Amino acid sequence: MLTVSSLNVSLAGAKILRDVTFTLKPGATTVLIGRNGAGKTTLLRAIMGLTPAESGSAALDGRQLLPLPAFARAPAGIGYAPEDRRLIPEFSVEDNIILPGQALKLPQAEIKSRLEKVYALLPELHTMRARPGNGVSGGQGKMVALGRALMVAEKLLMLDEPFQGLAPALALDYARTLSRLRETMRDLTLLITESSPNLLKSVADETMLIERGAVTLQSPDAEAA
Amino acid sequence: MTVLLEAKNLHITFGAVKAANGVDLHIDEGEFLAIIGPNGSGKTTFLNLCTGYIRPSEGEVYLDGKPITRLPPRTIARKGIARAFQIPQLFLDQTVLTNLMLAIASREGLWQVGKALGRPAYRDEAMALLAMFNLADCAPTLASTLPEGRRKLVDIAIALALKPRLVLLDEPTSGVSALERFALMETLMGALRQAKVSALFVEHDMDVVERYADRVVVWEAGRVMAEGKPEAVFKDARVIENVIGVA
Amino acid sequence: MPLLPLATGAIIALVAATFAFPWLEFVLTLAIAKGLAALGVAILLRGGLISIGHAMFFAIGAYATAFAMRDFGITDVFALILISAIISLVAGLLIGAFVVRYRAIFFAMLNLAISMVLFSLLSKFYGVTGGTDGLRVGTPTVLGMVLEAKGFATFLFYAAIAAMVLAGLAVNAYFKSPLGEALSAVHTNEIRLEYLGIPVRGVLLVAYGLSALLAGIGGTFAAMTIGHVLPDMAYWTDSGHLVLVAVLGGISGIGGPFVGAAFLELVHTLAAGVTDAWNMIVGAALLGVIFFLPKGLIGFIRPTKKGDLA
Amino acid sequence: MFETIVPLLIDGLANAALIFLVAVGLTLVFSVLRVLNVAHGSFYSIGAYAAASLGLWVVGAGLPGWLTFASLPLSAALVAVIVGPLIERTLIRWAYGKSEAVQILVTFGLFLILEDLQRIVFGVDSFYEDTPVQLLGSIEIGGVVYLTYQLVLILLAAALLVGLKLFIGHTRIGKLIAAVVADREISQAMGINTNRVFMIAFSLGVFLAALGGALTVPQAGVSPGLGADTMVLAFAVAAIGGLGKIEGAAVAAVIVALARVLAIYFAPELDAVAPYLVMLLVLLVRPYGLFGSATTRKI
Amino acid sequence: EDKPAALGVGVFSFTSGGTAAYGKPGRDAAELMIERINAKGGIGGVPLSATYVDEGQGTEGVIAEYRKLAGDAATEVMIAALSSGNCMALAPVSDQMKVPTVGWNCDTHQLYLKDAHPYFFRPNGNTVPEFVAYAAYLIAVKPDVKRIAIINPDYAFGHDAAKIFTTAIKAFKPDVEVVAELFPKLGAGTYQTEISRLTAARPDVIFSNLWGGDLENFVRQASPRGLFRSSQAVLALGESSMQNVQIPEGVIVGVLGDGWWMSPDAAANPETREFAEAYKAKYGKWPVFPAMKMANSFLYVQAAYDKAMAGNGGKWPSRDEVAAAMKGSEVKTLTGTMQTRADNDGVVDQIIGVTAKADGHDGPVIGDMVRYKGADLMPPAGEDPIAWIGTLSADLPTKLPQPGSYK
Ligand SMILES: Nc1ncnc2c1ncn2[C@@H]1O[C@H](COP(=O)(O)OP(=O)(O)OP(=O)(O)O)[C@@H](O)[C@H]1O
Ligand SMILES: Nc1ncnc2c1ncn2[C@@H]1O[C@H](COP(=O)(O)OP(=O)(O)OP(=O)(O)O)[C@@H](O)[C@H]1O
Ligand SMILES: [Mg+2]
Ligand SMILES: [Mg+2]
Repeated sequence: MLTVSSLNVSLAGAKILRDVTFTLKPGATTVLIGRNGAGKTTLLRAIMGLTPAESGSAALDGRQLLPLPAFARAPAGIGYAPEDRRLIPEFSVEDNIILPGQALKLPQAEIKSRLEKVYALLPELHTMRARPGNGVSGGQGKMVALGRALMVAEKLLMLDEPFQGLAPALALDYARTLSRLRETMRDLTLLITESSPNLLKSVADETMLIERGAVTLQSPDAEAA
Repeated sequence: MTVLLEAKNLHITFGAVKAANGVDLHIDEGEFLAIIGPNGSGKTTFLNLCTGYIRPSEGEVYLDGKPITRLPPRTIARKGIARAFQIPQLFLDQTVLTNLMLAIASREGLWQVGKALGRPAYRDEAMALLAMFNLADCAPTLASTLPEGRRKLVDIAIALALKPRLVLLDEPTSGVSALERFALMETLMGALRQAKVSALFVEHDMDVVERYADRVVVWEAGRVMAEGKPEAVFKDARVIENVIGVA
Repeated sequence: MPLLPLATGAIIALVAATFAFPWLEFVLTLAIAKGLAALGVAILLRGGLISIGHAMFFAIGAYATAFAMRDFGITDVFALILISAIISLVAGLLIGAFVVRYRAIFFAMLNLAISMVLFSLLSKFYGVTGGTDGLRVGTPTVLGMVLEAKGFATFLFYAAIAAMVLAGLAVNAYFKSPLGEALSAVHTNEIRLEYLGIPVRGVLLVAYGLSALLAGIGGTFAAMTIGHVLPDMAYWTDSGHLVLVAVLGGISGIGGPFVGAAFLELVHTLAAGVTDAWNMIVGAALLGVIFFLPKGLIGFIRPTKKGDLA
Repeated sequence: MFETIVPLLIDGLANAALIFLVAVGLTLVFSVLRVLNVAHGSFYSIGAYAAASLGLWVVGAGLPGWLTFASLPLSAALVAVIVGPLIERTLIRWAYGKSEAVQILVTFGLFLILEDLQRIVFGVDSFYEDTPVQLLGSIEIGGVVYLTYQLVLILLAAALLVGLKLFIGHTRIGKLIAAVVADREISQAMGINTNRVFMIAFSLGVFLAALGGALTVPQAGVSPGLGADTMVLAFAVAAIGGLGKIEGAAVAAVIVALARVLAIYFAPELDAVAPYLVMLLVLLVRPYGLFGSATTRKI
Repeated sequence: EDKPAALGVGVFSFTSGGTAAYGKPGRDAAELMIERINAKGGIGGVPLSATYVDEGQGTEGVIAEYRKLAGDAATEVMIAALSSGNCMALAPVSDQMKVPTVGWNCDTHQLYLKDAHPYFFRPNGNTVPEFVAYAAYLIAVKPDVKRIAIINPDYAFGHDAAKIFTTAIKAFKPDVEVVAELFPKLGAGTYQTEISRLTAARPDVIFSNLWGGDLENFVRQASPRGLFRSSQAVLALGESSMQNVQIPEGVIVGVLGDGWWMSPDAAANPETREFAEAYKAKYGKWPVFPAMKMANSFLYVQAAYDKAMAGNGGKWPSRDEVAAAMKGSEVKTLTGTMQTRADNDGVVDQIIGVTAKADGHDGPVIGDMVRYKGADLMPPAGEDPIAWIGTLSADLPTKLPQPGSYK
């Protein structure tokens, strides 16, 4: 399970995260709510090692993450879908999805079976698997990013504003997908940032509020807005 | 009501995808037109076609009845069509203030030798706009350091700074937190109404659409699937199934 | 603004130095000439464009002077400067019209290619250009006065300083103008510029023409100081040195390129007496500056501003 | 007619082989690191010096002559292993993601330093070690005597081209490299050790450059100032082929080489200009080079 | 004036770049000469102290260096430069700064063509006699020559030589045709294509004034491809590379002047022998002709000072007095005499021969030598040289001394 304690991040001299401290229940889905600029993305990036932390620590199952290089997150079983999708434009959708698998030198068979899982979970990906990464729309991209994260997410899955830009129908699909995901992978821990919480009611076990870089824990039924 | 912008039978395909497949659409003077539709149905592509970023393989776009289909974006912009983007387009290593002042200056054309961009007239107008979206505190920061949501606002402010006749807004509220969404729309729409600017906005938040759109156009696979007043359209079964979804 | 006293101080220092060491007069005139060209390069760097070919305009200005003297018997220094300025400006606009369609590495490469074409032609057409031996440039007259060589050198030194000041003021105003700001904007988001109704290529063409003009004027001064023009003036390593000079000094302001040029010329002359490995010294200095003084040498005396590298 | 066509083609291809070897390294490094390495030419000449020295040592030590063949790739490998990681870790890595200006300047500074270093280490005399050429002897084709070595080079370059294509296009490493090329940050997040990828790619580039230099030694020797000229030529070829495009570099090398050979045969005064004229013409028609393509920004 | 502590000399040569292979011997010779002169008490009791300038840094830097040195009163005389380009550039500067300057190697005939340079002296002769001499020698040994091919470096020196050589050949034998004329750029490195081109042209004679590293590369690449077997080669600067690269026997080579340290006259001069031995001991090679040219230039300077001091009653001469002493001087050198004309251009003999082996000497030598009187091949001052060559009579080669006559 993920434990973050007194994490501080500054960017360009400005303090972005202040003593962020929380623990994610294993197998639970935690939603991180906050207005724009609150620090959601920065928090996830810091955990991923993409933004350097000033002080503090983040540990997954007791294993310290911050000292590790960024590329050591995936092998540790952390899947990450950034808010701005970040697909490899010239790779096909499928190649995008299996990329982490290849990076981790997973055996072909393993990659294959995980890919099947992903397609089972997100059928629409299967239909556009041959399209180039820059050939999918904003919303479709979100789906691909989720699939790619699932490739390696054995312990922790972090989604940055997954619903942003999703058409309501698709957003509902997506929410359902997440619930299904939790059926299939019970011990997977989810951390989802969101600026519009209403869609997440269905999936959230825990809600955290982040304001100007400070996190406050909330009870499941807390009213975010 | 006079027709401002009109698209006739637009077609464009990307590889296998028909991103525009016979689009017919018009927007009247002073109208607020909302476009909704599934992801990948071609909404952004339509905006690209209207602004000359890409050219249709077939069909025409008319402004005031004159074709603008093959004009470059800058010429169309000069004709009074401004755009805010789904992915904000800012001058990342300049300050937010400069971003806006450039937009303002561009109205008078840049070929003004010896005059500074930072002259009071421009500065004041820019600050006023920023204040409107309560971004005043961001004025001196570099655009690159803004969070997603704020970038979105600045992008919209830039579009308004051009004093257009028509703004095209690509998902103005996406990435803007629910907590701020309506506040944003209030200020935005208020400003547009007051300046008598027509608006076409792509939106996924049905509450927003319901509250601010005079008319809704529903996109599906590169063409208009349904059209009408929000309350009417939202009752359409196909729309509910494909776009709004059932919880 | 606080820069004014700094600038005047620097100029006074320049003049004083030449009284202490007369031979500096030559070196510094040359430094200013290079500085003008480097300033041109710095303008393009504003727009995120790096040209590894700008020595070509330096050479164009220089050869224009040489030809004007040899083939058209024009000897007046001001006439020569004017002619070279016009020719390099025209050349800049012509070549610019072609290269502003390109960005990043391709822009760099294309400038490189064109400058190398010029270099090869200058070295090849022995009959016209004197081949790799180059052409001699006599001592021009000043408003009809025939100065003897030493006197003219001194005159040229002060003329160069005047040119430097004028260029500095002009470019400064340009950077502050909407056009100048738009140039920096090209760097980060052309699409947005287009959607503001601004013709990106137009913005770049102005910048390119201006930079060519400055480089050309630098070339004339160099030609008249050295008394000789050579194809090497257009060789790619010289273009590299121009960029080097700009960044060495700092591209955020107008002072940088001149500081950089002075530094380079001094290192060159001082090192050359002691060792042949002056290139190594310059190279090391460059790396040092890039790593430890992202604002360039000028950063010693000036607070950071946007547009600084890295 | 025939008696000019044949030498024309052979000379063209022989030239192309050498040009390709330099350009492909440059283009490869660029495609991965997105850094235009101005010091590339220096690695070329360092490779040449290394090969010459090693060859001379082999001969001097009275070892069998055929060993000099081995000494060519070996010296290139040595240079790559020693210089590659060192420079990548210290200078190049620092320049990643910086503006083109900074990158070009960092490598330009490196270039200046390396040029003088070579002069200090190897002096100003030209080195020469042509045992391989002697061992292979010469053959007469169409009335012109050629070094068998020249023909061997052609085959070698061809083999290298195929090898590289397979490596990049069809191996796991190749895929990872492609991913890193497209988006460093996300590649890390997906578990790719980008630093390793960079170092491999850069060292491979150094190796190719050094190999090019090493292979010229037997037929051309090496003297000071080789680096600078080689550099521009590599630039031109890489740009013509489309930066980062290996097959592009190959085609471009052939075009440029033929252009030069034609010039030497029919219009000697155009010899030096030829590569750049070709470059201008090509880029006029295809702004991103023969095999290059613009990346459209999604908005 | 009273004597300074030291006589400052600016010495310019190529010590970097491919050209250094030729320029370094010049510099080495300068150092050795200074040692030797200072060992004998310097010039008029004043020791020489040299500042060396690398011409490899490009003409611009060279001029800067020259101005800097000239601006410093301690530097009283310059020995500059190796390259014709630099001499052309420095001559006007010398007029300006009024420093007596000795062009120790550069030999373009254009130097004094347009304007006079009162302070610039070039006592080692110019391109016209040098390459007319080769034409004469070639006709003498190969009267039936029909097809000639030329491969010269792509700058003034190469182009001038080509024009002079062909004009002279045609004057001597009008039916000669030039079947190929190539000008690879300086430091080209590889010449494989050029070699194919030359072979394909099937010339009787291949003339080249490539030099330094270029010459060495050309020879190394051409020999295995049989170029020197199929055609008679003329390598004008061959002697300067004979010790670095194996030039096949029978190739026509020379020293652009009389600077062949083993020539009969030179051998007869004990000083030359000493110098050569000392040079070999110090640098491991025998002094090639650029070394001799440099050495001779120092003797030229020394002579000028002696003459000047003799003229003004032993007082230390001013720069002007030294320049005046150089005017029209005739100086005995290690290898012959340097005759300075009124226009400050020099007249020296031309030694040409073919590569050969000599027992008792380690390394190649020049055989079948001829020594042409400089004056016989030198166009009169003020006359257009090329036109003058055109007027040479076809039987001149037969009137001149014959190959092998110089023993
Ligand atoms: N590179 C940077 N340099 C300086 N400040 C930065 C940088 N990136 C982000 N910031 C600042 O950090 C704060 C948090 O940004 P972050 O992107 O984490 O917010 P967020 O909660 O993800 O907002 P949004 O919901 O809009 O994505 C913002 O105030 C932003 O200005
Ligand atoms: N440059 C492009 N190259 C290839 N395919 C493209 C390109 N741009 C758009 N497409 C395709 O065209 C279709 C429409 O894309 P568009 O961005 O217009 O969708 P959208 O309606 O804006 O979706 P969203 O609401 O998610 O933004 C998508 O399927 C997308 O894959
Ligand atoms: Mg965010
Ligand atoms: Mg869209």
